[in-house]
Amino acid sequence: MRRLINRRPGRGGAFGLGLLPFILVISAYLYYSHQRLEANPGDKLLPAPASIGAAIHRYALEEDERTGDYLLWTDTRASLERLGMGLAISAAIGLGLGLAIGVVPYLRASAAPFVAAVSLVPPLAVLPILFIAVGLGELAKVTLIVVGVAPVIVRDLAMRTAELPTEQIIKAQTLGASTWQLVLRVVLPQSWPRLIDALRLSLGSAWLFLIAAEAIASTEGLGFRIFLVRRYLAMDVILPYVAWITLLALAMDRLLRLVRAKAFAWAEPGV
Amino acid sequence: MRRLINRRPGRGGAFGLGLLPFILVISAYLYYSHQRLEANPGDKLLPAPASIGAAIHRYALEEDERTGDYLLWTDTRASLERLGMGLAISAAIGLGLGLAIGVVPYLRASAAPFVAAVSLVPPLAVLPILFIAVGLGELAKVTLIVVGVAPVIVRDLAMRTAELPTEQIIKAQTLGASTWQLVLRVVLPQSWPRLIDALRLSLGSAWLFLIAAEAIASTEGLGFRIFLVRRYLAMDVILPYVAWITLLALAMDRLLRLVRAKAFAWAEPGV
Amino acid sequence: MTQVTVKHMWKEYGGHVVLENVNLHVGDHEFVTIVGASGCGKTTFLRMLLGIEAPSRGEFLIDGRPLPGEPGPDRGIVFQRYSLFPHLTVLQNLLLGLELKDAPLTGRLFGAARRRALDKARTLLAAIGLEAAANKHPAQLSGGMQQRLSIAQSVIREPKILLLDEPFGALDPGITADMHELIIKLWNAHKMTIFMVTHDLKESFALGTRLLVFDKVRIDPQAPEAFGATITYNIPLKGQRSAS
Amino acid sequence: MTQVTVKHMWKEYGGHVVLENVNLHVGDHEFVTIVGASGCGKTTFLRMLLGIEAPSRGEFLIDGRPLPGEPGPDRGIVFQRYSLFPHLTVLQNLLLGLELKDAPLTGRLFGAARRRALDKARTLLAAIGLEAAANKHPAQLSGGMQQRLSIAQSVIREPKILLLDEPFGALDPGITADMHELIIKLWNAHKMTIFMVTHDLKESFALGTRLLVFDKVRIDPQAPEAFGATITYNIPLKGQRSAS
Amino acid sequence: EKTSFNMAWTIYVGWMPWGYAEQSGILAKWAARYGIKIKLTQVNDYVESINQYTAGTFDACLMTNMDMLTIPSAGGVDSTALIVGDFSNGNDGIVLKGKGKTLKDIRGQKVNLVELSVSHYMLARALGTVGLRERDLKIVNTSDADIVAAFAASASTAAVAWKPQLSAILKNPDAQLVYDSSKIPGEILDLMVVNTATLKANPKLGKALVGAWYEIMALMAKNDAAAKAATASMAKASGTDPAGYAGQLATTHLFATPAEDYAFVNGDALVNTMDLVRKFSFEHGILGQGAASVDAVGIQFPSGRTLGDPRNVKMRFDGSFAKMAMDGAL
Ligand SMILES: Nc1ncnc2c1ncn2[C@@H]1O[C@H](COP(=O)(O)OP(=O)(O)OP(=O)(O)O)[C@@H](O)[C@H]1O
Ligand SMILES: Nc1ncnc2c1ncn2[C@@H]1O[C@H](COP(=O)(O)OP(=O)(O)OP(=O)(O)O)[C@@H](O)[C@H]1O
Ligand SMILES: [Mg+2]
Ligand SMILES: [Mg+2]
Repeated sequence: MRRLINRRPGRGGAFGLGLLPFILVISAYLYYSHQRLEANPGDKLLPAPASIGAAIHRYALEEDERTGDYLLWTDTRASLERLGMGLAISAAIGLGLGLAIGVVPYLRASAAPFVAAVSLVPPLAVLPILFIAVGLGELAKVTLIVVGVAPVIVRDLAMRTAELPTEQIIKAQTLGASTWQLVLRVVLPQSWPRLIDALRLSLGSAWLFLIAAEAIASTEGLGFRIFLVRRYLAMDVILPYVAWITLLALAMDRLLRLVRAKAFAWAEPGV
Repeated sequence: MRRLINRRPGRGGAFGLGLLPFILVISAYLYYSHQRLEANPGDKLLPAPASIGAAIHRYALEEDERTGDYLLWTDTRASLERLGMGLAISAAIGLGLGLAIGVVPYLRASAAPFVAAVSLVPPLAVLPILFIAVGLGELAKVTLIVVGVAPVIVRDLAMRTAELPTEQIIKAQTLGASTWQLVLRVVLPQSWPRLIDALRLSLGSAWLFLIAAEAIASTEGLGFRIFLVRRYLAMDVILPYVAWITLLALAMDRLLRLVRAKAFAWAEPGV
Repeated sequence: MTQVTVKHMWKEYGGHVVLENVNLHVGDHEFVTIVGASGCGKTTFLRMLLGIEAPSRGEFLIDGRPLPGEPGPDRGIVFQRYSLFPHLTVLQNLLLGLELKDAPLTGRLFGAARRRALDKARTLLAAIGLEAAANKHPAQLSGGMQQRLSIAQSVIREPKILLLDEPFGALDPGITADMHELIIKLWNAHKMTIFMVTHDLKESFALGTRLLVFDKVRIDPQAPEAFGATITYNIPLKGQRSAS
Repeated sequence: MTQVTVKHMWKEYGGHVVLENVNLHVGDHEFVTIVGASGCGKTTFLRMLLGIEAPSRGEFLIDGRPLPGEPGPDRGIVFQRYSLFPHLTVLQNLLLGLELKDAPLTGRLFGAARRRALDKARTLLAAIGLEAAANKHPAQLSGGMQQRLSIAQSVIREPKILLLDEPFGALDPGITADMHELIIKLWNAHKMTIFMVTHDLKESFALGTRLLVFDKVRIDPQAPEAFGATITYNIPLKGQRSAS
Repeated sequence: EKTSFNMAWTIYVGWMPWGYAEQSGILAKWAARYGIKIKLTQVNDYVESINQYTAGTFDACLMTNMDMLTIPSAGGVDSTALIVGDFSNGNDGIVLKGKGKTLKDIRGQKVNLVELSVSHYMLARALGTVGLRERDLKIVNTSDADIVAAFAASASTAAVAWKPQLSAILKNPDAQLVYDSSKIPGEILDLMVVNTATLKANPKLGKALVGAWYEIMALMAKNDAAAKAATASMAKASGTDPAGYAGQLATTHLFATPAEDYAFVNGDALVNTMDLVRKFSFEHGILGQGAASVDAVGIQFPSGRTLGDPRNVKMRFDGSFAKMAMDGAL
């Protein structure tokens, strides 16, 4: 018998093992759902697969009578636009401010404590001020994502920029680099893969803030729909929406990983 | 003129620079607050410092008539207990599962994809199921924190455990280590500082989930109080509560950093 | 008594033949030094001895029995780097092997057992001249000190076979002389069989009782990966055995 | 024409005196090798020449003028490790110095200027025997290749002074001979002044035109940090200048 | 036999007496009289409290008549409105920005409100009075926790809310109340809802709850020092001062005696109200996806009349316990 640590499943085995917990969770769901529906056929908490299927059909494949839209797709588009915009702005802020803080000691002294404090302010508690500052429209939702995500990215990039070996920074200066050239040719190019890592780590909270923002005031979006139908406990809609959000988040995560591996092969650990 | 990158502020200068953005934000607040109060003396959005002071006095230094408590302190205690418990449980799960996933290939194949998916499920969207499962008591609040935070810690620790140099793992085996001994003497001790890092990174979202949980079901706590007075737009109470939460979070962050530096000096980058 | 036997052993990765038809017999208490061009499979050979890589074909025997498929306390290893435990002090790094042996459950020793283990570790620590650094962590040691500790660590459980993969490659030249002395001392004290890969031919002659040269005998310029290396020279040396 | 002059220079960290009363004059196109015990302040001395550390007392002059307080293109440096840019290919690593010189705003060259720079970089690349690896990233190179590239990188802007801090300490012994040849070739081609710290006395004699030995002249056993090291020997050597 | 019961409550003007009932020991006293225990859980998120009741976590819960129909009853949980505590009599309102505006001006505006809630219902009713329809404006679903701040934002121009948020909104110098629930008295009801099966099996629960409720109603009606102390405590618990709470009470029509409650549930007005509510709910798709018609869910009244499918009665109004209280039979 070899040690547990030295035993590895084959490819097929690994795939099956990976599927196992999902199958278990789905089975548990089916069991409890069946039990509850036996007791009360109208139960809404754990709807039967058929009800969920019907709900998916209604939301993804049928036009909504009131608006003429396919709700799932309008919701998805609205949410992804907000999320994309929020992440893009956060990335821009994170890169700009994070690099500046990491590179320029005066800026670091001035901005680092403030960013550390801001990153710990619970954004949902100061919403009223946010509304006054940016209104209630799309901007508010994007801003909430940015407020929630950007400080974390700034801190991460500042830390990782400061971690660049001093030898590199000195070497660049002996090659005649000005501060600007140093940022442009040495620091920035090495920050891209780190930015991708930071974005991947922030995906979860970005979705969280998106959903929170859509729950506050909106007329479409995945988070909006979930909160709307929660008013009548329509778990048959909520559950597929949650699964869909998770799938989208996973896909974005994989995509970012792929981009990193392809575009910044030099930064992959294995090279 | 030396390059920007080579110029460093002195100690006093750095302190002053660090204070600067805080002073700017406070000044901006005072300016806008004054403007709004000129226009409408009843404005509650940006209350005057005096109103905030009065609210702090009421909540921190006067007994509540109804309960005989000092509200700020009862709220703080309740929230910190929940947060502490949530973080402790998350840390325990993160350490146990993360290590196991990082060390045992069979477990990794089985659990890693599931944990990756679960860490991206937005917990706020599946609240009803969560509450059915664990009830609405203290457990619910702690559970929400755990559900939000633990998967991230598990992933982080699993990744960092897998990053341990293979040479170490092989060396330990040539010293006769069983899988259990390997975990106990090689992997676990090296995970503590990493766990502290992971906890520090999760602090922000832990507070977020705490506040969300308290807004849904509780009778005391910092998040509950903010929720309660938000309906009256009582920013004179909300703002000091938010500042207090930020301060607590910062203190916890510093404390964790200190513990890491003192207890795990061998893992500090500078050594 | 340790005998290592390799019979008609091949190692391939996919279509890439790394080693072909390797045959070898090594007797007890030999000091085998291995040289060869970069990439010719020296490390791969050690990895197979260690049990973390399996031969594609052929047999790999220790004392007539097939090699276990995983590392164990009968075969010690010294890597070029990274094999110390950063969270343990110098003394604890040495102690670890003894603790793992006698405390299967807790991995720690107490009372008299601990004192006995400490004595043994301290003796070895003195032998490598690191007593003064007993309570430091690896990161606080110089490269040479780290490698001395690493060697001591890998002999404390008295393995039958000790594997060294370019153990002095990362060290300052001035320090290697001390290291040679240390390794010979330990080899004689513990009577084990040593396999050491090195890039330095002088070193291999100075230390070894047997020199193995790995090289390709057949080369296809169109397909450099079609043929692997094998042992082209197997030279018995006088070595330092007499010094014992 | 480069003259380096040091007058009554002291360096202290808090109460810890590292260097005391150092005096030195080095003329044009010298190859200065520096040896001394570990921790005696050799690296500190190079850091001051580089401008990232200031002397506590005394003067440090280049061509009669005080040393600038920060690194610049007139003084190149080769560290033991880490000084290549991992995101740039071998060729881009070489090109960088030229691009930074001629493109202050974009840090990149285009058209004819780029072609000229490429020619220069390729010539140097050929000189260090890395043409075949031109498009690889540093992580894909062996230690010796990395260090060759690092040396070439630091001379491409033709610094007046080149600083080397144990540049071969992390390399396999076999490779250092090639490196010696390379560094002498570049030194002769670019006519710069070299300061090289080494642990290897043989190396220091073989390469230098002047050998500096750093050592403490006064020692207080109660307070080892009370006195610093200084230049105890300053020996002119024949060196390899004749080879030029 | 079940002797311990769980009940959820939410902070809201008409439900604060429940908090007081627990705090003052009145509820425990009545429960003890019938040999049972009643555990009150404060749930801050109103919808979550109903969801939990529907899922079976609670035996009793407080909610409006419309939410009762669309959540537990449409979810197949047979429920009984044990007590009709009050109806909104100006507690819900429609607010526009701009002094002097009237309801008609709402046309074409974006209206912030909690979609599918009683606010939405009242808006639909209000629009009907001026010949407008929902498609003449745009509804922006806004959480009740954030609606005050949302209205304060310069871009927003209209909101529908209930108190206390409504009061906070009206503090805005620009805010104009253009419609409120006093125009539709008796349509927005705040109910004490109990699981029908549980109530049938345990009439003691009903008796204890009703007894405690009307004891507090009587106490509050006296207007003496004890009453003042009680309302002051409720005010504090809801995060405001006695004046603020009095302002909320003024627009809430509490049924002070069981007789009023009894009369109300036996009246015709309630049937008409529920007919309006179920039609609204059906049109907005919140009677559940199984609801093929407006009649899917049956609603039964003490008078014996039913609305909708009589074989699928899931929502019941009950006067029998009020009658007992009236007769002093508790
Ligand atoms: N896991 C693997 N998968 C595929 N090929 C491998 C693997 N491990 C080693 N190789 C290949 O096997 C060959 C031999 O590698 P090995 O590391 O044994 O060489 P070496 O003799 O130790 O070289 P060096 O002197 O550079 O350390 C190399 O061509 C290498 O690319
Ligand atoms: N920033 C600093 N602060 C305090 N002390 C320092 C600092 N830098 C170096 N020292 C001290 O100065 C002394 C000289 O260090 P230096 O690195 O110059 O030695 P060295 O001669 O290069 O040694 P080695 O051969 O080990 O590289 C050491 O005792 C070191 O601890
Ligand atoms: Mg090798
Ligand atoms: Mg040095």
